[in-house]
Amino acid sequence: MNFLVQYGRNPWGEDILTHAQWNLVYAALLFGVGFMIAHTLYVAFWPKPKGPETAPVNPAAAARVPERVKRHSLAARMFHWIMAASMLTLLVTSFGPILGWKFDWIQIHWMAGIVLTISIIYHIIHASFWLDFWSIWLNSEDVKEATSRFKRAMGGNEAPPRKAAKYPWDNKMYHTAIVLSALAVVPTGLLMMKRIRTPLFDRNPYLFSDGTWGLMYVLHGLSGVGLVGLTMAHIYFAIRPEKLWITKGMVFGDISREEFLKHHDPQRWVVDSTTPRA
Amino acid sequence: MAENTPKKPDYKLIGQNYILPDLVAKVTGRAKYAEDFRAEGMLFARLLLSPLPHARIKRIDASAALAMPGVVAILTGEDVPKPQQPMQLGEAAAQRANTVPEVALASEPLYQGEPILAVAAIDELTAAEAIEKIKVEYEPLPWVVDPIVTLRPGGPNPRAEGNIWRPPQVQEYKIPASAVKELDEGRIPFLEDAPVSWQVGNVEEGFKKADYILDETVVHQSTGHQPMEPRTAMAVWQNGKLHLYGSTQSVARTVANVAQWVGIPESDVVLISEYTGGGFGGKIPGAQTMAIPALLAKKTNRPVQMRISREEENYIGRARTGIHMRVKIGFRKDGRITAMDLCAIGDCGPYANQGDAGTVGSTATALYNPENMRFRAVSVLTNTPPRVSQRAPGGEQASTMLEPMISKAARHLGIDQVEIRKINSPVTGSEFGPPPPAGAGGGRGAAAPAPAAAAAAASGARAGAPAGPPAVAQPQPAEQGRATGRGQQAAGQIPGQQPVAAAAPGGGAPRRAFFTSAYLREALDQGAALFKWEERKLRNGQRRGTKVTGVGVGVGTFTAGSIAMDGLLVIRPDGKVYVQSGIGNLGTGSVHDCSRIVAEVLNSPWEKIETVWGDTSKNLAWSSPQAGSQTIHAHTRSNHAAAMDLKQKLQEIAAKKLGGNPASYNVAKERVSGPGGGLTFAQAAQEAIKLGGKYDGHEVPNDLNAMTKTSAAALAGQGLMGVARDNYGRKGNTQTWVASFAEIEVDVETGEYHLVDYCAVADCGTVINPRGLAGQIHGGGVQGFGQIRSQKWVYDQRYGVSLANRFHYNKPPTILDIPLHEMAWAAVGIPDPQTPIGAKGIGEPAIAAGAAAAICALNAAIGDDYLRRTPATPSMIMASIDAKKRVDEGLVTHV
Amino acid sequence: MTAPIQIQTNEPTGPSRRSFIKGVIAAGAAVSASSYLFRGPETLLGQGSLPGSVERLMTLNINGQQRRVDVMKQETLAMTLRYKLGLTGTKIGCDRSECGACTCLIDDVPHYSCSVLTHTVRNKRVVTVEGLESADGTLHPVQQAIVDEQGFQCAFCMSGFIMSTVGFLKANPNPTREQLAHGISGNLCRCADYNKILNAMMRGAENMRQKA
Amino acid sequence: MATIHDVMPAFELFQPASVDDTLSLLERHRKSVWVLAGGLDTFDWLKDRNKRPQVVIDLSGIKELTGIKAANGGLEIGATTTLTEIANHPDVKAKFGLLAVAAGLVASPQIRNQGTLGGNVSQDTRCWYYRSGWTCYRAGGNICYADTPTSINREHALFDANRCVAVNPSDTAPALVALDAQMVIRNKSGERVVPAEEFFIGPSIDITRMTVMQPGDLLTAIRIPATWANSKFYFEKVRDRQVWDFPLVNVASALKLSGGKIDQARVVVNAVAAHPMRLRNVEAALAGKMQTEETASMAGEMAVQGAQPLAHNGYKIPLMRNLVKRAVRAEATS
Repeated sequence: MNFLVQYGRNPWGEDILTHAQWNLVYAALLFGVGFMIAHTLYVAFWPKPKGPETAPVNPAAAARVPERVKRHSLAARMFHWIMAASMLTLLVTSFGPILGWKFDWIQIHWMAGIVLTISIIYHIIHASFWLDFWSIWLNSEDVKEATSRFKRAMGGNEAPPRKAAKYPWDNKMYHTAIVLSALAVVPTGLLMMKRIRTPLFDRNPYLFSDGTWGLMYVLHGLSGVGLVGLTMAHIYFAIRPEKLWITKGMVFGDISREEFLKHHDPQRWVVDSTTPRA
Repeated sequence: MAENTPKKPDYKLIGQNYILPDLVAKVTGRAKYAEDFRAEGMLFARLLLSPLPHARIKRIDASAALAMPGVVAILTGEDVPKPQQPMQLGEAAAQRANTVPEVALASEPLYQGEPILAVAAIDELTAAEAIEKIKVEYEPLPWVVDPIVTLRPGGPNPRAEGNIWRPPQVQEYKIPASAVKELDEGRIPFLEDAPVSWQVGNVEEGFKKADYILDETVVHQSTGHQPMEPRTAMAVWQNGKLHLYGSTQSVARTVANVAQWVGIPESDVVLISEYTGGGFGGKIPGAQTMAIPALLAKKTNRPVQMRISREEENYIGRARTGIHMRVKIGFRKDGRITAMDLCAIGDCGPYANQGDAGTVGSTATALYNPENMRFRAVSVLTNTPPRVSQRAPGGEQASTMLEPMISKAARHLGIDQVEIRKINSPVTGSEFGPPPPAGAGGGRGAAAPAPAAAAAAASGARAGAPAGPPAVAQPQPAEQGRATGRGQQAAGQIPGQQPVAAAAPGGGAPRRAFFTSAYLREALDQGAALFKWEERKLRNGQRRGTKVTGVGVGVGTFTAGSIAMDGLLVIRPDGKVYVQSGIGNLGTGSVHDCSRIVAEVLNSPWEKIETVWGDTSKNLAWSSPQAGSQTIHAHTRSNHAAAMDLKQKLQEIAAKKLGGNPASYNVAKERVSGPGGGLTFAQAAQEAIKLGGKYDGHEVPNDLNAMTKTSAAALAGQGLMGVARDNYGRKGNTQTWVASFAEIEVDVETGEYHLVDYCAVADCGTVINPRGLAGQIHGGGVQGFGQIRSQKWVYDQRYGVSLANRFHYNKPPTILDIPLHEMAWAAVGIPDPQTPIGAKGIGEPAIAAGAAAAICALNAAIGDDYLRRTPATPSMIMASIDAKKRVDEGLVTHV
Repeated sequence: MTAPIQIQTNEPTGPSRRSFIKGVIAAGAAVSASSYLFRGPETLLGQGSLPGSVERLMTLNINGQQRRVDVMKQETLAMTLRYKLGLTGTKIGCDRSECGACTCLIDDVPHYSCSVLTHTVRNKRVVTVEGLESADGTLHPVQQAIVDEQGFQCAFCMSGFIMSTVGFLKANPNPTREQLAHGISGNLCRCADYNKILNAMMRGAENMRQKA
Repeated sequence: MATIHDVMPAFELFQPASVDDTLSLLERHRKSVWVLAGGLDTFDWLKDRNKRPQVVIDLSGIKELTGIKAANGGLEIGATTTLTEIANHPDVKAKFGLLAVAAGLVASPQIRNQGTLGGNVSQDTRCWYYRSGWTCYRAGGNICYADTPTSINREHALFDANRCVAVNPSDTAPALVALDAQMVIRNKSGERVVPAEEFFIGPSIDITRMTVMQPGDLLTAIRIPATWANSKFYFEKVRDRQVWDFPLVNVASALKLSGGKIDQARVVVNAVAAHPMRLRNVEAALAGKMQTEETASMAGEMAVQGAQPLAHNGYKIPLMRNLVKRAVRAEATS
């Protein structure tokens, strides 16, 4: 296990978990870079599946798609960018020093952590009551789509998958991954603030047993390391030409009718101009 | 003035400085201490210490260690013999079924740092590496390092059986809920149901008579003995006998313990301890850990040395009992103490009942002779290293904690500091301590049937189990070990520590203990003169820049000597007188000082006296422990008795050989001479061998101790033997006092302070060796400064582990902590009427007086209400001066 | 009281069982047999040297004599003196340079020999308490002063104090009591007999001045 | 695995004769190498078995690292020059008495005879939790045992505590900062000169180190510029015992006076943070003021602004305040 975690010794001479193995950061970075290269090569050289990429959409439904389609409300976008900013800050402040960039990181780190937490809470509430909550979660459709895409990529001749609903399956997968790592990193991070000096509450490193703390630090570290990879992948996709329209959408909030019809199935993502939803 | 040798009485040698016979060996480095011996094929042992304050050892996996080349053997608690009852626990052990005896290697460690196994290897490095390869599985058990924490309702207990000593048992005791509020407010409550509880007179009435009553809570820390020489030991088995090269304070008194610890007959133990690098109570009868090299040497059939590191010494090297005490004292306008009500909580560590807390009560009566006195004490157990007697056990705490109160009262009442102490000081014959066993006075202990209590206490005192409760009459130290032939001493116990109620003549109601002699007033007067008290006291509060001066006086007292030991002398044909002494040699010089009496009685040159000591194969006499200030008293007496016997035999031999009656022969200058001419000692020795019988030791008195008899038998036929038990008897208790004076300068901007001057005067009867006495008076005094200045223990409260394991953390006093010009001293020098020669012990009270004088001077400078804890560190003083009120750690222990 | 401890041991059959033991030698005699740290291939811990590192076999200049010794790289001077050269006058009180019992002179300067690697005193003059007495057995003036004043009690700290004093007096032959106290303040005496120690050492200073 | 705090583990020992050899050794054994100067800090770590380098490099044989020589108006002191030599050196005493006094107050005579200036400034903290060998923040762990509801932290930090509350125990460090000393550091890739003030770092920057020294670095010399030569100096160290003990708080100051007026001042306090604290605000406030009791009190008050006491070190606030006061009064210490 020692490639994953670090052990230390407590006053009773017991071995206790202290941290994730920080060399994993390099692994994460390598993974990130590797993934980008692999994916770039894949897109560039992998034989495209025969026939149309996706199933045709219902023209009637398509006809109802307006000129511009609202993809993200201002609220949603604000959340995304605030979260993105705090996430980047958190990653830089945590792994910068480990990679040799020495500065007073801890204050910035926990403050960014607070921002992230608040934005996530906001997001959960917002998504549950104002957004189509389920639109971001994977469902059976996505699984089918994914498998068919895979088989086609492998040269199988399946029927082309339908165009995406509001969120393409890979989008949803990413969201799921982020949610999981957030679940690990945020609560542990908040509790770890009891071990440092903050104006928020009294420092009490003895809140939990050495073992429990150890697990928390490891969990926090591992998910943090994971987030390095995820973030890199995310940024990579955000700047890939064929995905730029999504990025623009996240900046300006809406996409053009063409972009919509190119990527979405108006029957899976109903944007009836009469019943606009976002 | 540095030395003040008393004029009277008129002796030739006694009272004169002389050169200690062992000094040249010491200055040249030839003197061998325990760690200086080597044996061919010697193995080295290292210890594995418990990292937990209390745990059960579930499993030990030493396979990896034993697989290492060079590792020879491992020793665990399983291999250490369980002590036979009387030895560790006294005959009353039967009643003490739940008492855990301390052994060399614990199976259930009761404090962090307690040894749990040892490894023997061909070199120390291998042994150390082997220790690291050993896996021990512990099951953590409830623990507590602070006596106050365990006494609180719901507080954890240090041991399954409970948390306090209620002799003969360990029980659970929690402070009544009603009293918890007082604790929370930082006061020690008066505990009605304390195990030790006695009253003389009626304090309530006494307080009614008082014009001024003070009521305070004071805290005294635990301090390690920290002798310079750690308790290293080396063992060799030769022809079935264990030769143990160890570090002990008392040679004669250690043999039986080693035998018990190793599980062999006393006759198979040869103990070698010629030089001991200090003990201060921590090595009174050796150390349990001596058994480890002994048992490893047996197991491996090779010599084994176990070098003890300073950190290990810090854990197993013993410490002074820390005390929390509630002090309520009532004074009349004239300064006389009408009532004193004390409640002391003592921290004993996890094992034996160390009696310091109890001793505080009797010491208080010996210092102030209060008109009415009530005393209560609890000995609390904690998971910290075992406490044993440390120089003036309980006596030092009493002075350090009470003297500042007396000073405060004196200032309040406008009475001179020296005067108030004289007003309250006891005199020859003054009674002290608890009421007599059967007497009235309402002490719980008093209810105990005297004989039974005495028996229990006898064993107890010997056993290092309870020294208290004081209400239980203790035996005369004379009784030490007589019951079972050679007596045993568990680590650190000082016999005779408690006042002894004398059985009244004619079987009437026994009388309360009283002093054979007491000249504290004289000591105070001499000290005041020596220190120029009258002019110096004017300096109190004087300010020089940021420095404020304070002058103070402090008194200390302690029991000062046992009786009824044996003296064994042989004049060999070489004409020399050999003093066979079983005393230890830890630097006080008393092993040699006591031999001076022989030269004095025989009126012969000191050069002809050879002291034989430090090796039990050299046939030594049964001796007092080198502790409790007993030696000088016990062995000036026993050597006097033996010398008188020798003198008489010389006269008889001369009479036989040269005619006339023995009385007409005079012994002087290595000769016995009279009407018929004379014999040299050499000739007399030859004659004695011819005559045999009592003269050459083939017949010896019956009342000798078993050890002396064995030694005498071995020496029989080698010359003229003088041998006797000290049967001089004694009315009362022998007690010594020291009055000390200190001038201190405190920097009120930093809290730092410096001793400008110090002097001390002792009432210790006849002075034997002035320079030795000076060393005891000043050495003790400086150790006292250490108690109030800097020495401490620090424990982490979350894990119960010790933090102050280094000298720069636990801070013993340095040469720069003393006044930098020569310190003065003096002795009252009035002989004690109850002992030939008239010498009383002096080992103890100087530390108490030194600490008291220094802290009183400190208070005089900064004010009476800042310091209620020791050590009085610059940090504490700084914080208090800045806040203009007392700022300290309250009742929290080990900070 | 406690569950029996399971002990897992594969006790090796004790090596070289001796039928008898030549009694104990007060160290100083030939005790290289029981050298403190390392006894050759018998242990794992023999160090194979890296190129360029120090040679274990070395010559020490102790009390004016050249002594050949096999010294471990991590061995301290105190250990070499006590366990390899039999010079047990040098004591180990704390082994952490905070008690002074191990004080020796290295090129006339007092050092804590517990905190000096033996390999660092190659080509230096080491003097221990055993080296003060002159050949005819005359005590060093400081030693004599201690005898005359009965300085010290248990004396475990004494050799350290003597070496500190001798070293200090070489540089400050005529100190005041206070200067001397500061000069030898790096030595601890738990008997706390400092007053008598200073008396003795002041007398030692005087003895030395007279001798000079 | 059990622990034992005695008997130094075996290591490989090198005794290079030159700095260059040392640097290549440092490079070659980068992973597990320890530099040995006086060894007073080193041996604690090794004997307690809390640190176990495979290779130890003894600097005692390197001539170029020792000695005190004049250098453009100031002094250059070799890193392995002993504290005794510094305390007694005529030039140091004459021009930079502050450093001589500080060096003379370190530990004990024997330690000063062996301890080096380089070692004294690069010594590790004395926090007894950290020194116990437990894995605290400073030891790469995730906890500070010294700042919990039950910790005993009388010796710990008032300022700049960041997770770790340990303090820098050096006596010479504040003196060097006050004198604007320059630390000369060499490694394989060359030499760099770091001002003393920046040489010491707090836990917020690097919680496992107390200085900017990185693996492969060697502190070769300390340069003291002429800037503060012959100024009015003051050094005081407050401790429990007058020998061996580390400071509870110490202060080093240098004042340039004209008449009763303070033209320029340097005031540095140590043992209140993980690095010597240069009190820039105090220095600024002192400039141009008369050297009076009022000025001193003002400086004292200002010095302790922002102090965050722990459970047991509150006394350090008045102590530091008073020491700074005294530093401004700059009367010779008795």
